[in-house]
Amino acid sequence: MKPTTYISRLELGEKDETFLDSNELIINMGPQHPATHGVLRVILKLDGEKVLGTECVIGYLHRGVEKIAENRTYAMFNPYVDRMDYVAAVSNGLGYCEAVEKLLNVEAPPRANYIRVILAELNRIASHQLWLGTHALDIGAITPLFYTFRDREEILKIFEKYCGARLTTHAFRIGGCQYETYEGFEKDVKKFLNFFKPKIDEYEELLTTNRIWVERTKSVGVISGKECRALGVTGPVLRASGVRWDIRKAQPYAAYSDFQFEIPTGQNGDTYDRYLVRMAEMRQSVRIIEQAVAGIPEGPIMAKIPKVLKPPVGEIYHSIEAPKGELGYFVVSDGSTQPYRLRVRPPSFVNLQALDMMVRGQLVADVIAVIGTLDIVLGEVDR
Amino acid sequence: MVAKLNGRFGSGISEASTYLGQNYFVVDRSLIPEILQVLRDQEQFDYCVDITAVHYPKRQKPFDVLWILYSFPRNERIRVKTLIAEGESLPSSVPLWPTANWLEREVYDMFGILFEGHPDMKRILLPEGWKGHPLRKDYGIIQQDKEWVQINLGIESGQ
Amino acid sequence: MQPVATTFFFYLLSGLALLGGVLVITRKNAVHSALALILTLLALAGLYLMLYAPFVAGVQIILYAGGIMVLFLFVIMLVNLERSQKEEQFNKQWVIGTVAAVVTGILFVLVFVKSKELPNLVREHVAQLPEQSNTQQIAVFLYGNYMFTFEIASLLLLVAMIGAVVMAKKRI
Amino acid sequence: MLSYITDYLKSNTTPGQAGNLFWAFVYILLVFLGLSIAVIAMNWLERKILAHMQVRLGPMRVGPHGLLQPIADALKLLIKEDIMPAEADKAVFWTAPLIVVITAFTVFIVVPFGPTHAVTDMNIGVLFMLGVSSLGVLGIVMAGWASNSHYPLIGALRSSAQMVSYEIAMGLAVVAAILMTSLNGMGVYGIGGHGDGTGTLSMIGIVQAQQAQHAWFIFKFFPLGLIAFFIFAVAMVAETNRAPFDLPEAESELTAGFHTEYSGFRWSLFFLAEYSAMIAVSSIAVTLWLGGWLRPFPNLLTGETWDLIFSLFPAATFLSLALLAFIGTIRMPRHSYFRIQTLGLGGFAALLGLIGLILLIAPVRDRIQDIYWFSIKVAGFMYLYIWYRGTFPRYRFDQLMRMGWKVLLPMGIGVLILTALVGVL
Repeated sequence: MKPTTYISRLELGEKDETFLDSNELIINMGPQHPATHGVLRVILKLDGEKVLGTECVIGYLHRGVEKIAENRTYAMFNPYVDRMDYVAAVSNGLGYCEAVEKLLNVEAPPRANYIRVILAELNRIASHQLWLGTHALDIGAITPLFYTFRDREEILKIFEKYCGARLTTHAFRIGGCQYETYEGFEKDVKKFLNFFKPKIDEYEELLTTNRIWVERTKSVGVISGKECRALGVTGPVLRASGVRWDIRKAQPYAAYSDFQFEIPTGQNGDTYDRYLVRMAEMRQSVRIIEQAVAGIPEGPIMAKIPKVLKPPVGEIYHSIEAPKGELGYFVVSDGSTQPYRLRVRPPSFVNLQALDMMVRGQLVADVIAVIGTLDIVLGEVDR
Repeated sequence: MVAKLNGRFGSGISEASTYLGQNYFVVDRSLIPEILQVLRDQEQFDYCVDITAVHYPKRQKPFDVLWILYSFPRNERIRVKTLIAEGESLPSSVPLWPTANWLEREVYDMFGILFEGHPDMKRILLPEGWKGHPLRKDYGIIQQDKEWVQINLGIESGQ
Repeated sequence: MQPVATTFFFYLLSGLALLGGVLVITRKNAVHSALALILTLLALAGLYLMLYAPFVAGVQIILYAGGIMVLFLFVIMLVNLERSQKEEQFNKQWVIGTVAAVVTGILFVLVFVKSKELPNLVREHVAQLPEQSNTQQIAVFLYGNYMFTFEIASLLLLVAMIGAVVMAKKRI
Repeated sequence: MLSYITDYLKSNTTPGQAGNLFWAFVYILLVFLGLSIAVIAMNWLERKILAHMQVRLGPMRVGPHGLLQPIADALKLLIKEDIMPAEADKAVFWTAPLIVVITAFTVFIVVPFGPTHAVTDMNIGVLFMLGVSSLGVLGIVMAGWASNSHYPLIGALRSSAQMVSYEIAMGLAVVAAILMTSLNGMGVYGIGGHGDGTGTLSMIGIVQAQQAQHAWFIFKFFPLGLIAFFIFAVAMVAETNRAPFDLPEAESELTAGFHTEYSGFRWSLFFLAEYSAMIAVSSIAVTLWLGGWLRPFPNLLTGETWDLIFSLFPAATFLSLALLAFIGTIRMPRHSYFRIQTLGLGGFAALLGLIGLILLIAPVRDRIQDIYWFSIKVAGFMYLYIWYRGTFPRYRFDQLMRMGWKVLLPMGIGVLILTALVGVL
């Protein structure tokens, strides 16, 4: 038996037999490629440098997270969700804990919610920093990567001090938080905010008015608000297209209804706007954290929940605003200690689908820029 | 909205209720294309959040297929659920929401439910040529397509 | 500067030029042909140098080898080569080709033999340029004596260029 | 035989012109040696400077401050397995790096490090440099095609299109500079008694023209010279495939572009060629616009005292470098683990100091001055190259082409015409 080979619909097209026009090229980008942010494989059909069509081949990092969930108890599955979007592990954990809490019909105490918000927003900043560094690297600016990594380090230090882990934090538990904040947590966060605010200006100084950066990103990968909705694209990509929609505002969860913040939006829906939106989002996150640190209430950090979690029979869909977009958990309980079915609605997976639409008719270099601007994490795409 | 839909489709909607503040319908399979169309065009559910399925092997119609929809103007979510039997297929909703493309492919990949009229119905996360659909309850957690692994990866076992 | 081993270099360069020329027409792969053509052009540039015409040699390298041949290669790489590789290299008109080649060869030999009898026919009409200021002399000739001819030639090239653009471009 | 060697020393021309094969050979060796050292130093400097721009340290392990890192890299590349793709066109794959490296080195025979410090002075010097360096693109195209793989092919296509386009703008800027050698009857040959007012293409002649006109061409007909220089400075970055014009080897798009399939020694040849090509084009820029080997402020700071002060610069540079290395030696940790490194750095400091002291001797001082100023100017360009790389994102292909054809080319034509006009008036 022969090995199975992947047949792309791009390869099935009619072969052009004319003499001078026969320069259509099928290029296989990835799964090992410096700019695909992991093991994404994109099959490109090119006319010279122009992209005629793309097809994403994913699944190289598929670990069957949803299947694992069906074989673990609710509490045991909690650390697994960190491994999906590993650059925003806190958000994953937040979404999962809140979904199960909803199913159990319990609510985390206010102090826990505030801690959750602080950590989730710090994680949003970290995620956007990583995005900025790699996106700039893809477009050819190698320096911002090191700047963002230097500053992201400070966030990871706070995570480490809080829960002992830097990347896959497993910071929250169903029903609240496991750990009380450590001595000096608030001081550390404030120190970081004061340190970080001028750094955003530094990033912007490097890129925002840089001629080449603007030329490389303006009108690249344009997607309108309507197309975003049709394609299910959420997060900063949707907001850059002018749709003022953020789950933190639309359907507030955790303690987000307590805070004043704005939803930054763009107008053109191009790569440059998405860059600006994410930069503005970092500033808004700083604003949220400032308020949360100032107003963090005293009290318990864990709700009263039974030792063995047995949610009543039923289904629940809960979604949060992860750094990449709407991260949803659909949990079906059959009354046992294990989820009967757990479905993750990953933002990266759905956003990646827009790639084909966004790069058609543009150049190879734009494919790189668009993959970067979609901010996908393959761990989440493949699960 | 529920009343309006009830009046229009009558007995097709076997259940319309709320659990923990989330609305859902259970709809007959034959009504699916129509009700989705109505929800999108008349009730402004312009964003298809997710399409997924649940497997209940002991039931006569073992699959729940769900559409989770969201309406931007109404800021409201809704779940549409239908029950289908083994081997039964569903109409694809790609014409309604292009985002359904990959979501339906994933449902096919994981459960083996076919969607008619889908532009490119093939596996998405698992490799082409893999046998079995892992999210079915009868597919064990350590089960794998040994033959595929041996041929394509050249190793005895993937575990 | 005194020339060194003139004869040796002449035969070397001529040999290379001939070899390149033969390779151009015998290679099946169009890219190989183009590379052989570059060899010929470079060898010719060397011959120009030996004729104390460094400017011509430089122009030969920069324009032909560095510019035109790169564009040739560019086009060859873009088009589909598989078909041209399968095609018959020497087609049916080899009889006419041979006759033409023989006639031209005889002509060359005749000129070579007779040139001794036609006194100074060639030598008189080749401008003898000093090596040191060869480039300057060319400039003086080109922009002084032959200014008008030069401008007409450039105009012709411009016309040809615009024509090529008009023909190649589907829409302007 | 001996007189054959010593006679040259009394003459006042380059060995090539004097027809002295022995000294020409010696000069070639010297240039080759200097170039190799320069490439090695560039490798270390680029990594170090780039690292410091990016808030990191760069190589620190091999030798003090990673000074021996380039040597370690070179060794690694030499003993690395040499891989040739099975589907590659063997002969072309084999020759491509050779062509690239040979053309990159050949151009240096006309580079004037001083009035007599060149292998030879060609009548068509600039043309020779541009022509031979334009042959380098052939090697790149061959490498891309012979690899028989998509990424190298696209890299080669990009490279050929880019180089051919930018050569035109570059050529126009060069012509504008050459025009300046001949204007107002001030051409070298005009001064030398030929009286026909023609300019020169000879590299040495161009610098001598700047000397005779008492103006570096960058300041000539202000701002025309500056614009021409700017055009050249942009085009030369594009010619050498460096950031922000590094599309043929755009890492994030084409993995490594035309040399994706190359490894080990063959790859190092490309690397070597890239850096020597950078030095070569910088030399052209220095010769044409920045007065070649002439010292700065020739008009402002005249007189013997200033001459003496400027002639002390090379020694001062080496001595301060030695001082820097010496301070580094003192500040090395006293731990026995660092003993060898400390000794090495101390030795390096001593070597630098010794060179500095030798440069203080009067006859050496006078002879080395030209080379020093030339190298310093080229080094400035090298630093710019690194700086660009640390700062700029990469251009997209259509933007690159637009820049070449729609911005630089019209500018070049304009500058050329204006220079001619201003010169005649």
